[in-house]
Amino acid sequence: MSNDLFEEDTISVTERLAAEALIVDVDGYEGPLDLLLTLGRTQKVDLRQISILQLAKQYLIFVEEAKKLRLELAADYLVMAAWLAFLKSRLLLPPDPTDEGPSGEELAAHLAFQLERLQAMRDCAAKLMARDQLGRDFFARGLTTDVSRVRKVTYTATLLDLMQGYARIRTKDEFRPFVMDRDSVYTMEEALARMRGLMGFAGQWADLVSFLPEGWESDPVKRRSATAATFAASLELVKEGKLEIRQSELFSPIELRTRGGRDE
Amino acid sequence: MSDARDVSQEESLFEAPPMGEQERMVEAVLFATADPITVSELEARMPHGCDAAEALVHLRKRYEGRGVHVVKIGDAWAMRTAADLGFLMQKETVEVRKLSRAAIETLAIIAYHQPVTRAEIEEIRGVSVSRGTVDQLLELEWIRFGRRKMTPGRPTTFVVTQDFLDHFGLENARDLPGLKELRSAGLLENRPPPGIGASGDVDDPDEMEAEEGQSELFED
Amino acid sequence: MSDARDVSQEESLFEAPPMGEQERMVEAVLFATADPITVSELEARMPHGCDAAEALVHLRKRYEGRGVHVVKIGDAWAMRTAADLGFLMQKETVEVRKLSRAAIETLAIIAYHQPVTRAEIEEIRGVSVSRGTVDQLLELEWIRFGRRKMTPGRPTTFVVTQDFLDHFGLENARDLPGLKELRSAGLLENRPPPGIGASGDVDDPDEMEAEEGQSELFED
Repeated sequence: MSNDLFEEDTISVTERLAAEALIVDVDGYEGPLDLLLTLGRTQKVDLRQISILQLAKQYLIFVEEAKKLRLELAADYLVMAAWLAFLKSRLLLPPDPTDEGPSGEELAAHLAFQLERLQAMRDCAAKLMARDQLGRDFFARGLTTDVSRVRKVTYTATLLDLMQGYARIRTKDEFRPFVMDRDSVYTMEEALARMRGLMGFAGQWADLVSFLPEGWESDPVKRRSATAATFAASLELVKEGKLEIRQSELFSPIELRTRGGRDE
Repeated sequence: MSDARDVSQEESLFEAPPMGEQERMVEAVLFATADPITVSELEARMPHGCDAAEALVHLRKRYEGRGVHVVKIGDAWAMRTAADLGFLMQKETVEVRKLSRAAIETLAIIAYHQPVTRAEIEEIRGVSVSRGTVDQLLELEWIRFGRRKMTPGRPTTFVVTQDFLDHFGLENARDLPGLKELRSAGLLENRPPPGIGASGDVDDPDEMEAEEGQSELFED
Repeated sequence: MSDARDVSQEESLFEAPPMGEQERMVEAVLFATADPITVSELEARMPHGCDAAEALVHLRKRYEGRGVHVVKIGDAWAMRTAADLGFLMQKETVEVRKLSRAAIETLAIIAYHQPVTRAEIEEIRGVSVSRGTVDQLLELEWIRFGRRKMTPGRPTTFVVTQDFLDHFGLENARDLPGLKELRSAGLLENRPPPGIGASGDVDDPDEMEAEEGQSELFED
């Protein structure tokens, strides 16, 4: 690459013509690397020995020509042109010892690597497509129907599906705006009314559970609601000074008795 | 294609390939083609001067007792897997599919209201019942035709079968849970407005019939 | 796998069929299926205790030099006609959609550099990869998404598929033509441009993983 530094900044007429000819089908290029690769071929050398400086010049000429012809070049072609112009100056000027960036040679070497790699991939692609291919050169079994998987379809539904299906039909006309369902809700007012009636019988300590209304003990939802309401009502009655309430320890039964009841 | 044949005819100046090679060719063609192929079709593909019939004799012999046989079908030839190995091919996949919503609903109506006519089913579902749905249920043998109704037109009715009961683990169609049970089990998404629930169902003449047949279901 | 086989051998109350019979079975199944089939799939179809891998070795040998070959594709097996007899099959030739130059190059880059990210493909080609190109290769099922890279943004990678290997008659991605030469020439390295991450070659986890991925391919 160091030879490039001393090369004359001239390009032969034929090369110039070739570069101009390329301009006509700028659309035919798959990006700046592809263009560089094509330009590189005019050097007729192994890509490892390619003169990047010369290549950069060719590319810049190409871009200049394209501008003259008012061809719109995609931005990445122009970015590459700017970068190559920078590279060219790096390669031509003696290295600045204070500059910490990569040297022109390093940059040029990387570009050469990229070109070589792209060319290698092109060759690989060609080799790949030249291989014997399935359905063109070699073939799979033509008749595969006797491979059949016997597919037996059975249908299933559960009892739940059936019941939900039925429920869906039987209730579809019963749509109503959402309201809180109160079937399973036992209010504190109800509990309070009930407790007031029962209070007189609670002379001795009795479990809160025994005050739950009938029919609310088995269903867990109802039971929970009734227990909460009864407990709240009990507290209300304690506040009124009509009931006493106690719980011996955590989670043990809550017990109630009428105020002034006798200890056992 | 025709070009290729012309070329191969030109090449007939040379001798036909050796029989072993011809056998390979016949083998490859029989393998790759979907349809049985005649001797003349084989020869049309092979280089000029080939004797496909003889190659077939050799090939057939070569595959004797193998997992694949060379068989003659009419006046054409094909390769087929040996009949005794058919079981390897029949990978039976039983695909279990969920019954469609329409089918489930129709089935449910038949189960709860049997014997029920198609018109009654449609009235309850509020949409027409497709033939496919009923056919599917008949095919599954979950429903069957019941006795005709003594109403004008003498429409045929549907009832559920023993298979239905077996599948759903029911001893009797009357074991089906009633609406109230469904409701208390949380199976009903929409609950009836308070008040309507109890008497509403009964207003429905349809429901009357159900009540008649299945009054036990709705008891608490 | 080998564990499973050991267990099944212990469990088999009945003796497995003789190897000749197993070979016939493998032959029949491979013959009948167009898609490559793995050893475990074969064994799943065969009677208990069969050793499909061994049967395949015998079968492959038996078909050597025939018009039809037993070929290995990745970790699966299939029967394919010999490539030199393709000329007989013009009728069967499927007209493959012509791939664009971009698609062919992208495919080659994925095959040789896999697992490779879109950005890496673009870096190699020096141009952005259009969505259509990738879509076309995905649609052909020649490439698929590989695991994500452990780099910022966790970009997804592309790798080639079994269909790719099957289509191009490759037993393995290692068999790609010229792969070793490219590798020794350093042309499969993902070399960052100078000045960008001077130590990138070593520290870049991306690079590390790419090397790792490739090395798997080159193991023998």
